[in-house]
Amino acid sequence: MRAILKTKAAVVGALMASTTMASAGDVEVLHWWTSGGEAAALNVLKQDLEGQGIGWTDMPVAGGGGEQAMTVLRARVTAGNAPTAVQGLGFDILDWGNQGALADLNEVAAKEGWDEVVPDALKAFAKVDGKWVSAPVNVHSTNWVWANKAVLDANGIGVPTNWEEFTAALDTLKAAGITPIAHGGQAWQEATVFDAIAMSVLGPDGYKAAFIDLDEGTLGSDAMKEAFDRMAVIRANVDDNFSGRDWNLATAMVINGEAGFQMMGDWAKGEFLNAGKVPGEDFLCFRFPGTTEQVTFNADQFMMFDQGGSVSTEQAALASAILSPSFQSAFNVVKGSVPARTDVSDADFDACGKQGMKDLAAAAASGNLFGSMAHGHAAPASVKNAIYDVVTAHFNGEYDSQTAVEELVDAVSIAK
Amino acid sequence: MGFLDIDNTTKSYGSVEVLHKVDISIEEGEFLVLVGPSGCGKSTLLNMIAGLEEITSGEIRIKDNVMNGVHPSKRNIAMVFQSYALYPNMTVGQNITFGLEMHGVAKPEREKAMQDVARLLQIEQLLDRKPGQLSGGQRQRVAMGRALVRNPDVFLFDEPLSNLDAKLRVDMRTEIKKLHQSLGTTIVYVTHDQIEALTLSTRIAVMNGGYVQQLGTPQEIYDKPENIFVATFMGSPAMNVVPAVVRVDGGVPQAEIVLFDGSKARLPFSQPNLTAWDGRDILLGIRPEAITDHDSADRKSGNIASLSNRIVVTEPAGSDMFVSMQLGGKDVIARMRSDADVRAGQDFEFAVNMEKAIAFDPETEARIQP
Amino acid sequence: MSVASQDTAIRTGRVTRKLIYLVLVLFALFYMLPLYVMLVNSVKPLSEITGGGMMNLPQAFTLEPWAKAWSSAQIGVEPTGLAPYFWNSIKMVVPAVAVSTVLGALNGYVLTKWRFKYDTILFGLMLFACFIPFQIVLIPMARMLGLMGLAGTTWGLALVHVVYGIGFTTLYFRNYYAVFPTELIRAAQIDGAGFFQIFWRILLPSSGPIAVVSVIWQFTNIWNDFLFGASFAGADSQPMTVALNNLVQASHGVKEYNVHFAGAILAAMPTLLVYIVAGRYFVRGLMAGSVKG
Amino acid sequence: MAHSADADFKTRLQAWIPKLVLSPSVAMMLVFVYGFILFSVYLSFTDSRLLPSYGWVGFENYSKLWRLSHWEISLKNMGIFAALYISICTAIGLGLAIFLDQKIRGEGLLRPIYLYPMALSFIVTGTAWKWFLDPGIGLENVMHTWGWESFRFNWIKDRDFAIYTVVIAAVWQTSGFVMAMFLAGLRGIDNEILKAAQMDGASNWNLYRRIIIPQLRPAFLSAFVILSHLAIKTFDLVIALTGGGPGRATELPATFMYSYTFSRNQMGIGAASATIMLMTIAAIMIPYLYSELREKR
Repeated sequence: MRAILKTKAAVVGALMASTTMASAGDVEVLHWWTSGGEAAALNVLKQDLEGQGIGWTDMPVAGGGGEQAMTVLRARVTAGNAPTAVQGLGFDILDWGNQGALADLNEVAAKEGWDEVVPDALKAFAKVDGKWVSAPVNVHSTNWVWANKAVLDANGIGVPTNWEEFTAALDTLKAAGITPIAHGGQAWQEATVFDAIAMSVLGPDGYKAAFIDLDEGTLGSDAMKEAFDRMAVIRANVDDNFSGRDWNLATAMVINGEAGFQMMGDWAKGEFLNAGKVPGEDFLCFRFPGTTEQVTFNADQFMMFDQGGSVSTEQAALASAILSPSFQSAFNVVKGSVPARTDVSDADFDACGKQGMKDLAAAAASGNLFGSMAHGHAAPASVKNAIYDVVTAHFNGEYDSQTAVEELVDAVSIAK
Repeated sequence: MGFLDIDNTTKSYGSVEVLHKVDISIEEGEFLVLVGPSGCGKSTLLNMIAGLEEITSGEIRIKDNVMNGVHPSKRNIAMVFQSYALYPNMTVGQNITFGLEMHGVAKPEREKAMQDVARLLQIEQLLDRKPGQLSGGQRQRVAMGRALVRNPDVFLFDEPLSNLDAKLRVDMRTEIKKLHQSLGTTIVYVTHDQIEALTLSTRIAVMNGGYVQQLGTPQEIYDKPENIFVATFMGSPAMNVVPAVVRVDGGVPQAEIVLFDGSKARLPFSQPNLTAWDGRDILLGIRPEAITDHDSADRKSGNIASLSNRIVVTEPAGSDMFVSMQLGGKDVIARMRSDADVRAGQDFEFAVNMEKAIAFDPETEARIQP
Repeated sequence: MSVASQDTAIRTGRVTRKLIYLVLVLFALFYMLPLYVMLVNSVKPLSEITGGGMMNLPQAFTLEPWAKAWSSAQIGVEPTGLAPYFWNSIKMVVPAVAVSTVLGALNGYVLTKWRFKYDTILFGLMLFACFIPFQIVLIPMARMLGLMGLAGTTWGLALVHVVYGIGFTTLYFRNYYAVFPTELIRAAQIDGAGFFQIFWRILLPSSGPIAVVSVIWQFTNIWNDFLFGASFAGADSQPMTVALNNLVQASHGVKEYNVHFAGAILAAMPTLLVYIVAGRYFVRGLMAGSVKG
Repeated sequence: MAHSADADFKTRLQAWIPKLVLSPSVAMMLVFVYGFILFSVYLSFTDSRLLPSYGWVGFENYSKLWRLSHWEISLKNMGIFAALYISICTAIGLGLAIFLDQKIRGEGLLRPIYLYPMALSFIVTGTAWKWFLDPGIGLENVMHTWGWESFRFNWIKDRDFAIYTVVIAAVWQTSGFVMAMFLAGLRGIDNEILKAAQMDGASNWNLYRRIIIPQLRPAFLSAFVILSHLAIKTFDLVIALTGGGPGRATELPATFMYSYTFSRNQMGIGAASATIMLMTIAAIMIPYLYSELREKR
């Protein structure tokens, strides 16, 4: 069926000049990086390709952290009109790969030795059945805490290393009339916090059993209840006005000294830098207490959609450009994330970036690198959203911790 | 075969038959009026002639050509509508020539035809106006102009005067009659107004309930109505219909009627075969103008009967004086000269022209044929 | 049926009138509020916005956000501003509105003046079609567009809007033509005019008011559509709403609210203009038939 | 028979033209609406996830759907939202129309102000609304800076009240349009009836209650149909204003369906919810269409 669609589309495409099928020599890229810094970084990639004589047709669709783009992608694939390359995350890539919709990049991967430089945990999301199907751009780690150094210093708080120190710090801030935690009340942000807490409570093995293997015993365990209890503590340290707030507005609260901490992925760093703050001097970045060894990650990649071989060379060139050390460095310095390959020089990165790269390499080596549940790198979208539902309902006071655990088991079983 | 034949034509909507086997044949130059109350099927029949409604069974022929299934524009007919149906966005001139344009008539010829018609109807000064700027009478003329310019075999009029005020209606009525006389065209004209029917037509078809009740000249319809419906529908004030009993006295059939005070009077018929009805109930039909005072009774009549009765109300109406009384338990109207010396409460000697009296069978409501 | 000069038989006292005016003005303020917020904040420098006071008038008036939104804001990898997408929208909206209005007029004409068996059922089906949630047609529609070779084209997008617009346009025209005197059609038939001649010469010249309603309705719906535009447009045919969304939904990075607001007003400008300019005809058109539906 | 076969052909062609003209619209409707509805209903019985797939699973998706508390919440919200939205819009629309019908000076200025929200999508006004309703920067904050310190308006952050903020924004968008419909209806009422009623000594209140409002039945019906269909389709508004939050407090069936079909890769459950939505719409619309279209005959 797909093949028939494709030939038909190709024939029609040849007949109709107005159609936007990516013609040979061009790549059409569907992505949701439309904000200034990201788009500018992507422009580097575009110019690189244009230098090789490959045109870039831009197809930006922002919204919902890529959800909107995924809807568009589905329409495009159903129409037999898939874009050449599509920004993708975690399980979406695997799903499309399993549908047989993605191109085989093994040739270029072998030539450039991707297998040696990309961490295994990441490869799990870039390869389907032993075939490279997408090119990873970066690795975000999500278990960061961001803090306003001046606020911490003023209240005599050091970097907390465990839950007790952390709660003590929260209490101190609260007593000082400062919002302890800046938080944006959106499901994915709550899940991001929950990710880190669950990792610290359950430990790496428990985290894997619960969110990757979806083991009912672990999902319904007392430890999970403890995780929800800690979420309630976080909730108690958030201002009343958190609901619906965008993450960057929460970051601004830390920047302005209205709040002490924010639990957020490494993209938050860009906000600090944009505000003219210096890492280590004005603000601090550290792993969530109790997860110092671990890195939970999500990675942006570009999936290459199979076009019947008509743009293989261009796709290979694009993939190669994405994975080139120079682009990896240039892009990730801007984005706040770290390179997807571990052999890139950290010379251009700031303190937080350097630490991120070091952490990633260490975690990858010690088996402590895990896909983030909150960002769709642990379980498929249906399960991820089912967990979101429970976490966010609990955070908003709809369930107590015991109910939340029960609902979690139930919701995951429906979604599986 | 006539000029326009309506041959055993019926019309049904689904299982409901609204016109029952209508059979009318019209000669060239005739002016046929279809008259009846609303819902009697007269407009449906007209629309069938026009081709705007399909014919369920039977045939309609114009000049011996079967018209069933022929498009309205191919029947060589023209129609004037109740609302005039002037195209609001076109000028009067464009309205008149639209049909010619549609039939592919060249522009110079259209212009000429338009001018001719405009002159005939005296609307030359209106040609550049839009229908919205015209008075009712002017619109009426334009609508007729639009029909005339086509020079059709048959003109169809669908209650064309009912939207005009009383005076204008009378004027236009005369005008239509004049046009018919001078042009000699064949016309089928629908109205619910019996006066229009009587004044305009050469023949009238009175319709009710989807049946043609009577077809005949205006005189026949007025003087010899075939049934009580026709008798009471045509003429104003309506024909008086009074219950009576036939009594034969000396070989002469007489109508025995109850007067206002319960006493009985007898009026001799001029219709000998009513002796067969001796002792039976009938309905006696007498037109108001057949009841007068003795001075103004019809001299040519050979059968003027006297009737003494009490006057209930008098209504002077300019040229006439309407006098009402109780007869056979019904209100009965007499039409007298306007200077008649009558007043309410007076007992009065009426002259009844029994030559014009009509007897109806109360069972079938049909006229008892002489 | 002039809207403005209608004589109302109702008389009201002085105090009542004052109260009425007060209520009317209060509601006007309520309706104006979001537009006010957008306007005021689109002419402030970003620093003033983040400083708080969303209702405050700008201290330092600037048109720079407008210029930036129109011609240099980052929409995709290139800082093109909204301008090119504006023209994409125009290219899609004009044919879609024209075709759906003409089809609606023809359908309304057939359904009122050329009645046939089961025509009401057909109309009922068309009307019901107005009410389906668009999300459910996304996937099958994509497949159909692919099969027809229209995927990712302006024409395909216009087709989608025509398909889901004719229900409404047919409704409007049908209700309008239902009270149009049938005798005029009959007269024209006897005059020898055919189906299209009657439509073109008799009905269409009198359809102004309802055509305005249909055009306004279709124009705003199609212009404001995001779902179909995002899903079925190609890279070179993305409409204004998709670009605006890319501008305001940019995931990571500094949010330039003043530029967002300026962009939002720019994106809304055509529909706003249509409502302001043609609004009076809109009410008149509604009077001329559609509410009788 | 003297008439030519040619004339007959043309006449018959004329009889077919109306149907021919209607046929493209009918064909498009049958394929693109009813075909797609059938397809969607079919999908609700399959194991479709990322893309349509055709493994038959019977009523499994429906039983899963009814087990989801999420779906229950969205249905409950729909009930609250639709009831409030329709009644408030109707009340405001009718009230404004009546007021505006009192020979108001400046009607020409007020009317477009009331009407313009209908011209804007929530992609455009979403941010402004979000700001306005946000206690930190919006109305509450403004009131505080004006000196009314105790003023509280934090519904959008409150799980129990957030759905009402959705109602406010939705009413803002459509009540002006409803006003236009009622105004059109009012202007269509015969003034002589009103004069007669006034002669009969009816007060203004009674005039409206007993004479005018009953005559607006067609406008009420149209308003009800348009509003209920907008209520069921409400989607952009929730996405722009609350994203379904706080928590899941403002989820509606349309957002539920979209999220299950497209974000959660559970197309089967999404299709099942779509089927139930369609059945609900049909339950409202079919009696209405039946009564309306029958009267016309």
